[in-house]
Amino acid sequence: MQRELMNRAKELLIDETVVRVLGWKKGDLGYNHEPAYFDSPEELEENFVYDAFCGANLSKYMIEAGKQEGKTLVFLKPCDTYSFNQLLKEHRIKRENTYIIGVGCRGNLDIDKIKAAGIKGIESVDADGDMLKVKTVYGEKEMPFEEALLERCLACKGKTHMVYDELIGAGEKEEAGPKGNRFDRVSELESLSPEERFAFWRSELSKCIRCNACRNACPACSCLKCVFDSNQFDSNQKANADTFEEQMFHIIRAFHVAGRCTDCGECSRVCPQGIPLHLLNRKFIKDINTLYGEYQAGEDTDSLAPLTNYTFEDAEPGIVAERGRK
Amino acid sequence: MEVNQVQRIGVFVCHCGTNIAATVDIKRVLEAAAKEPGVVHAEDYQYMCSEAGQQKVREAIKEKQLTGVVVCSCSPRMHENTFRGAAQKAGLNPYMVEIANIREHVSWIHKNIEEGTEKAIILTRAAIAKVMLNAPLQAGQSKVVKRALVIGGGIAGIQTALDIADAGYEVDIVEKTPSIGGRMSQLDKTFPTLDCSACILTPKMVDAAAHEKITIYTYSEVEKVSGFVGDFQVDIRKKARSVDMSKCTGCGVCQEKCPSKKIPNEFNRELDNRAAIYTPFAQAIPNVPVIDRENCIKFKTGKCGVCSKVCLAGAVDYEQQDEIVSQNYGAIVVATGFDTIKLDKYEEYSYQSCPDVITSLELERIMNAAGPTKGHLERLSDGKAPKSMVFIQCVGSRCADERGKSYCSKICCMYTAKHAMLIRDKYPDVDVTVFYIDVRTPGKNFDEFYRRAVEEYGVHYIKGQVGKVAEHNGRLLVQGADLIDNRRILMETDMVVLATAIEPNPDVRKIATMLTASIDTNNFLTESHAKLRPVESPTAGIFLSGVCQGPKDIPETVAQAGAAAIKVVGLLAKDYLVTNPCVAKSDELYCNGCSACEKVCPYGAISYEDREVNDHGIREVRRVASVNSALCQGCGACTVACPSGAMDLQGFSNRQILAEVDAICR
Amino acid sequence: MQVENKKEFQPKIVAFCCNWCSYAGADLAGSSRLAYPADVKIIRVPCSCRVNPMFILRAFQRGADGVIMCGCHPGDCHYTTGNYYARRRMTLLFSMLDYLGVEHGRTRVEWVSAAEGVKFSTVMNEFVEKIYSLGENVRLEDLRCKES
Amino acid sequence: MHKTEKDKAILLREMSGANVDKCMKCGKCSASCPSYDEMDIRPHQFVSYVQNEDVEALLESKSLWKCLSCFACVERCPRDVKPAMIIEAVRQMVVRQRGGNYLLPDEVPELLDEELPQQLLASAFRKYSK
Amino acid sequence: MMYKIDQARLGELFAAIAEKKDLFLPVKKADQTDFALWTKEAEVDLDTLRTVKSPKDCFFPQSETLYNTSLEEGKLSIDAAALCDRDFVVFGMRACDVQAVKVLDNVFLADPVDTYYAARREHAVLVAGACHEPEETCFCKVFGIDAAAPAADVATWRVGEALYWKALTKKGEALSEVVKEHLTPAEESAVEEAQTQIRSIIDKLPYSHLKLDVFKETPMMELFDSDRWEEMYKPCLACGTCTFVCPTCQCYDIRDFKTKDGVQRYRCWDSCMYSDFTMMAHGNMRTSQMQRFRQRFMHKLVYYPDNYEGMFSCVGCGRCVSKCPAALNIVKVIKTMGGEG
Repeated sequence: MQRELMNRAKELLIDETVVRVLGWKKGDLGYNHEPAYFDSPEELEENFVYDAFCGANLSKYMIEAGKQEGKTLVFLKPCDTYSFNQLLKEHRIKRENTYIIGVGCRGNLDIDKIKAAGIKGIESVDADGDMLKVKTVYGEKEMPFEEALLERCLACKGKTHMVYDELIGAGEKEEAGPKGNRFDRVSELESLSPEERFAFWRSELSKCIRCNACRNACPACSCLKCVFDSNQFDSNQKANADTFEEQMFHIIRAFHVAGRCTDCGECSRVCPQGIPLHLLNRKFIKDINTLYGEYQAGEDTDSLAPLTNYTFEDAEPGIVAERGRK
Repeated sequence: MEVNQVQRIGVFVCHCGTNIAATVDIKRVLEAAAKEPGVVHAEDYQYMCSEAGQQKVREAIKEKQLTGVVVCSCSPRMHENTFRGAAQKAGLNPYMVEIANIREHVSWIHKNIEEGTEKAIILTRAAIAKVMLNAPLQAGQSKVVKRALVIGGGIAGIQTALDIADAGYEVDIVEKTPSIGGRMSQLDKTFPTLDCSACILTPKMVDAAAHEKITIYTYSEVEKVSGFVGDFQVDIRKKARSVDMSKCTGCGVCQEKCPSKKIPNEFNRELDNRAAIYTPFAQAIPNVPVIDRENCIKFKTGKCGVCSKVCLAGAVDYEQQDEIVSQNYGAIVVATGFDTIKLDKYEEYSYQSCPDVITSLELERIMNAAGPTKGHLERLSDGKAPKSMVFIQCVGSRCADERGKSYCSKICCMYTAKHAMLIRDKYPDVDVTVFYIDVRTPGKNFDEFYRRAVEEYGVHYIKGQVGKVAEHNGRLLVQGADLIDNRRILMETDMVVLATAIEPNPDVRKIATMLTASIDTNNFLTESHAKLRPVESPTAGIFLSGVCQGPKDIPETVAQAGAAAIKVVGLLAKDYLVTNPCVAKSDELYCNGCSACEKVCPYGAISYEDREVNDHGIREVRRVASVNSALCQGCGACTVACPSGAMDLQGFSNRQILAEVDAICR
Repeated sequence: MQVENKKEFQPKIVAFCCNWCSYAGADLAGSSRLAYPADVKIIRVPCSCRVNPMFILRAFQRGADGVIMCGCHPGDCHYTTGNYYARRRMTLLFSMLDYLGVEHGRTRVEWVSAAEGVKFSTVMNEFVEKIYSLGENVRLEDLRCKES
Repeated sequence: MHKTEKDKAILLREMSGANVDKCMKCGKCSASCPSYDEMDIRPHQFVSYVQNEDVEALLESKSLWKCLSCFACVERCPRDVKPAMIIEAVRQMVVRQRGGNYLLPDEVPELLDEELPQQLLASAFRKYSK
Repeated sequence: MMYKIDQARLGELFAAIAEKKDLFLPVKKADQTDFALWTKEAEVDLDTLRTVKSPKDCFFPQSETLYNTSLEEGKLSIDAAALCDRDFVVFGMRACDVQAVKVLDNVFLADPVDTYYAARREHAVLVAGACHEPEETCFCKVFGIDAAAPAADVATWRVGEALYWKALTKKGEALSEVVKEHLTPAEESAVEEAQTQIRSIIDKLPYSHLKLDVFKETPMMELFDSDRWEEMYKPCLACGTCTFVCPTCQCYDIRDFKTKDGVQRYRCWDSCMYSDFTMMAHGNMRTSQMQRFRQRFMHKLVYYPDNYEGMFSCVGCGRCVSKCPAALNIVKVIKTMGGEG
C-alpha cells in the first residue's frame, strides 16, 4: 500500500491539486517513523513510509498546515478521521485547505510492547505477516503481530473513515469491529473500592513528569494557550511540585476534552511513563454514553457536544453516590 | 487603561443594631480586617446603611483615597446597591464595593459568639481578597431604536400596538394571515356580557389600520431576527398577495367570479368553502383579497385569469413577488395566539366520523350570521334543527397522557355557559346538557354568568366526563355517568360540542428560536418571572402578549396586552440603555475559536469573527469570540465551557472567585 | 511544626450558591434563624453554571474537606438554562473524582430555591455531618497549602 | 397475619401499579364502562375506596365479577390512572385470600367449545386463577 | 580492589547502605522503572537498561523549594530551605548517566556555585553498573563513554550469579568500607570477558559510529542559520519529554506558589520546548518552535562544547530517542546536520 499511497501523492503534487503532502517519514531504526511534510515527488520517493509503525495521528498537524498557502494532502487512518472531524467542528482547521486520503489500517504497533517482550537491540522489523520478524544485535526474534498492537487498536472503533476525499486500501464502510470492549478496564476500576481506586491512580499518576506530551499530542487539546500554560486560573505550572498538581492537571485535561475526545489514544501512546491516560477519557465517554446517550465525538461535524447540551431529564449529580452504593 | 495601582481598601462593619453585634464580636472583626494586607481603613457603625453610615463610607473614601470598599453587613441582595451608590457619590467606581454577608449567613444562624466571630472574619477576608482583584467597571450604553414590532395581529397584538402607538411610538404589526383580527374575529358573542365580538373588535382593527404610527404587514411573516434589546434587526417576508393593495377597491367581484370555489374556508373552520381569490371575512383589514396560489387555476395551469379580467381597478397582479422588508426595532412583542388541538386521538368522541360532533370554535362559526349556516343552528349532517345538544368539557385539557394537554385551557367553562345560554335564548325548545368535571369561573361576574345559564336558562349541568359518543339511528348516543347521582346516563342527542383544549400557535417554536426566547414544554413562551415579570420574556427586549404566554380570555388578554405595551413604552422612552457591566468578556489572545461558548449562551450574545490579533508580535487572523455586552446577562455559562480560560466574567472573574476560595480555605 | 495539643477536626466547607435562588435561600435560612454549622462558607456566583471545576479542585487543594454547589431548581434558572449545563458538568466531574478514589460524599449538588430556607439549612446540616464522618480530605490536597 | 385496611390499600396500589392520586374525579371511566349498571361500586369509585383505605368493601363488591376487563376505562382515562388495573388487583386479592384456583388447567378442555372465543378463555384464566 | 557479592544477597547490601545513608536506585512502580528511595518493600529493578527519567533528580530535582515567606501581623518573614546535609548513594547508574553528572557539574559548580546542587553533589556517592545488554538507541560510544567501565565512585558488573564491585574514588572506597562485611574480594579479571562482550555489542549498534566533527568544524553561525532546522522541527509537538528525560538538560525556572499564608518560591525544570521558555517581561526573543527546537540542539552540540572545551552535553543515553512522541531525536538532528552515521 505504501507504494500506492506514494504514487497517488506524487500525482496530486504534479497535477497541482496539492502543494504539499503530510505523511510519515521513514525512521532510522525501522520503527521510529516521524510525521513529515513532503514538497516534491523526489522527497516522497526517498523517505515516505506507511506501515504499522505510523501511529502518529496527523490530524492535529493540520491546524498549522491549514494556515499555509495552498492545499495540503494528508493521510488519515480511520480513527484519525474522527479527530479531524472534531477539529473541523471546532473551527480549528479548514476543510477546503485539505485533501484527505483515507488509508487502510490493520492496526498500529507499540514498540514498548515489543521491547517489553524482551526484544532488545532492534535493527529492523518486518511487520507484514501475522508474526513480527525482528532483527536485533542479539539475533532474530519473533512475536505475534496481535500481541504488539497499541492499546487503542485493541478497542478499534472500526475501519470506516468519517471524512475523506478518496480512499486507498480501505472500503467505504469497512466493518472491523472492536476487538474488545473498550470499557472493560474502566468497569473493572469502577468495581474496586474507593481506596483501591485511589491507590491505583496514585501509583499511576505519581509517575507523571508533566512533560505535556499527552496534551500536546492530543487532537482535542487544541488550545492556543492551555490553562496550564497561562495564568487565567493561577494554574501555570511547569513541573510537578506536589502530587495534587498531577491529579489537577489530568482531571482538568480530561474534563476539558470530555465530550470532545474521540478516544484516539494518542495520550497513552505518547506518555513516556506509560500512564493509561485513556482510562480517564474513557471514563467520561462511558459516563456520557450511559447518562446522556451514546455519543461518538468526531462522527459528525454538527451535533452538539454533550457538555454544551442538556435535556430536562438529565441525571442528577447525586447519581454518583447512588452508583457507589451498589 | 487604568494604571495598576496598589489597592487601598476600607472595611466597614455594621452592627445592624444588635442583629449582628449580638453574636459577632465587631471589635475582633475590625482588628482582623485591619491586619489584612491592603486594608488602610476599618471602622464600624450602628447602622451602616443609614444616611449617617453611608456618610462615613463616603468620607473615608475621600479622606483615605480608598480604591476599594468592603462592607460587612447584611446580604448583598439587600444593600449592595445602597453602598455602590454611596461609593459612586464619593467618586469611587461602584463596582469596587464588595459585601461580606455577616448577618444572614453569620449572626442570625450562629448563636455561639466565638464561632460567629471567626466565620465573620473569614467572610470579611474573602470579601477583601475579592475586592483586591475588582476592576472598575463602566456600565455601557446602547442606543434604543424607537420602534416596536408586534408579531401577531389578533386582539392581543392589536391592543399592544394601539397602546404603544398612542404613547407616540412607531409600531409594526406582522400578521401571517391576509387580515388582522385573529381568533376573536371568528367569535360570535363574548362572555360575560354577550356583546357581539365583531362589534367590539372591528373598531379596534379600524383604529389600528388608521393609526398614523401603526404599519400593518398582513400575509407576512418574520423571517430573520438578529440584534438585541434596543436594536433588533428584523427581516419580514411580505408574501406575494397577487393583488395590488394600492389599486384594489375591495369591491369583491373577483371573489364572486372566481371559478375555483371549492377550497376549504379556514376562517369558517373549513365548514364551508371559499374561492381561490378571497378575503377571509367581510370586515377584513385590509379589505384586499389574496390569491391562494396553490389552489388558483391560473397559477396551476396558466389558464383562467378571470379575476384579472373582472377587476375594473386592474389590481390583480400575477407577477407579484414576495418582498423582504428589513427594519430595526427597539422591542419586540410576541402575540402569536393559539389554535385548538387536533382531536384525531379522541376516537371515543367520534369527531372525525360524525359531522354533528363539532368543536366550540366551529359552533361559534355556526352561530355567527356570517358563518357557514348564516347563523342558523343546524346539524351539519342533514341541516335539521337540533332538539337536543350536549356539551362536553375538558376535551384534551387537564390530560396526563400525550393525547391532550396537562393544563386547564381556562376559557372553556365560560364560553360553554355562553353557548348554552345563547342557544337556550334563541331556541328555547332545544335541550342543552353540559357534562363537566369542574366548572371553573374565577373572574368578575363569571360565576354569576354560569349560574344564570343554569337558573334562568335551564341548562342541565351533569358532573361526569362523557365516556363515548356514537352515531345511533341518525342521532348521537352519549354515554356517560352522573357522578353525583351515581347513575348511568345514556342519552340521544342531535349535536355534540367539544370544548377542545387550546394550544399555542405551532409557529411559536420557530419564532421563539429566532428571538432566543425560551418556551416551556407546552410551547407557551416563558415569562421572566411568574409573578413579578409576567409579560417579559427572559430575553431582554422581548415581551409577551396574549395566549402565547398561557391560556387567557379576552379581558385578560387585553389587560396583558396593555401591560406589555407599557413595558415596551418604558423601554422605548429611553434614548440609551444602561447595560449591566458584570458581563462576559473574551480575551482574544486566548480564544481558540472553538464556539463552545457560543453554544451554551442562552442569549445569543456571543458571536465569532475573523480578526487580526497581535499575539506578542505574532500577527495573524484568528477566529475569535466577542461578547455583545448589551445582550449578555452575565450568567457565566460560557466561562466554564471555554477550555482555555479566554472567556471570563467581569465582577465574578476566575481570579476573584479563586481568591475567595483561597481566603475561605486559609 | 508545632506539636500543639491537637485540635479537633474542624472541616472547611465551601458552598457555591447562585445569586438568584440558593444565595437567597441561604438568606432566608438566616432570616428564619435556621442554624447550620459555621464550617460552611458561602461564595456567591451569578449562576451555578459559573462554577468551574477549577474552583472545586482549587478548594480541595487549599484544604477544603467538602464542596457543595447549590443552584436554582432545574427549569427555574434565572438564566433559563444555566443549571442544566451545571448539572452535566458536576455530574461528570464528581463521577471522575469518585473514579479517582476521592470519597463521593465530599462533593454534592443541591437545588435550593429562594423560598427553601429550611431546605438550605437541612442540606447544610446533613452535608457537614457527612464531612465529619469522612474526616479530613487527604486524597485531594496540596501539602504546600497545609504547611504553616 | 392480619393486614390492616391501610396495609391492604398500600398493597392494592402496588399490585395494580395504578397511581390513584392522579385521579381528578372526572368519571370518564364510569362513563365508558359497559358494565356500569350492574356494578354496586362504580369504576371511578374504586379510586376513592383505595384512597380512603376502604378495601373491605371493595373485596365484597360484586363489581369485581362484573368488570369485563375491556380496558375502555384505561384507554380513555385522561389522567392515566388505569381503573381496570385497580379492579384487577382487588380481584387478585380476593382470589389470593380464598387461596384456591377457581379454574384449573385440566378443567379447560371440558370448557372448550367451537363458539367460544379463545380470548375469553384467556381472560377467564386471568380472572379466576391465581 | 575488586569485590563481589552474590546477587541474591543484594537486599542485604542495600539494607546496609540504607542504614547509614539514603539510597536511591531503580525501582519499578506501575510498570515503569525510575530512581527512587530504597525501602524494604521497593521492587528494585536492575535489569532495565535505562530508567525513564535519568538519575538527575537526585542532584537536581524536578522541583525544589528555595524558600518560604509568610506574612503575620503585617510582617514578612523568610524561611530559606535547608541545604542537603545527609549522605546518599545513587546505585545502579549507567556510564552515560555518570558522564551526565559531569555535564551538570560544569554548569552548577562553576562560579557562581549553585549551593543547592553543590550540597547534593558533595553528599552523593555514585555507584554505576556496566551495561550488559545495550540497546539500539544507545550511542554513548560516540561521546567516548565506555559502558563496560563506568567512571563512577564505584563501578559494578553483573556476571553470572555475582555482582562485582570496584571502588574507583575515595568516596567509593569509603562506601566499600561501610559495606565491607557484605563483600568478598574477587579477581580483577572476572569482569574482563563481560567487558569485551559489551564492547563488541556496542560496536554493532546502529548509532555507535556517528561522527560529530561537523559541529566542531563548521562556524557556529553557519550551523545556526542552516535551512535544515526549518525542515526538522515541524513534527515537534513542543512537549517537554526530551528535556525532562534528558540527563543533562539543566534549564530551570523559578516560580512562586501562594501557600496558606505566604509564598513558596521554588525552582523547577524548564524546557526549551515550551512556548514560555525564556519568556520575560518584555516578551520572548524566541517566538517560534523552530527557534526553540534549534536552541535545544545547538546547546547540546555547539554552545556547550564551545564553553566547556569541546565536551558535548549529550551523553548518548538514548532516552529522547525512545521517548519522543513524534519520533524526533538528537540522532536525527546530528545526521541531518551532516554528522555521519
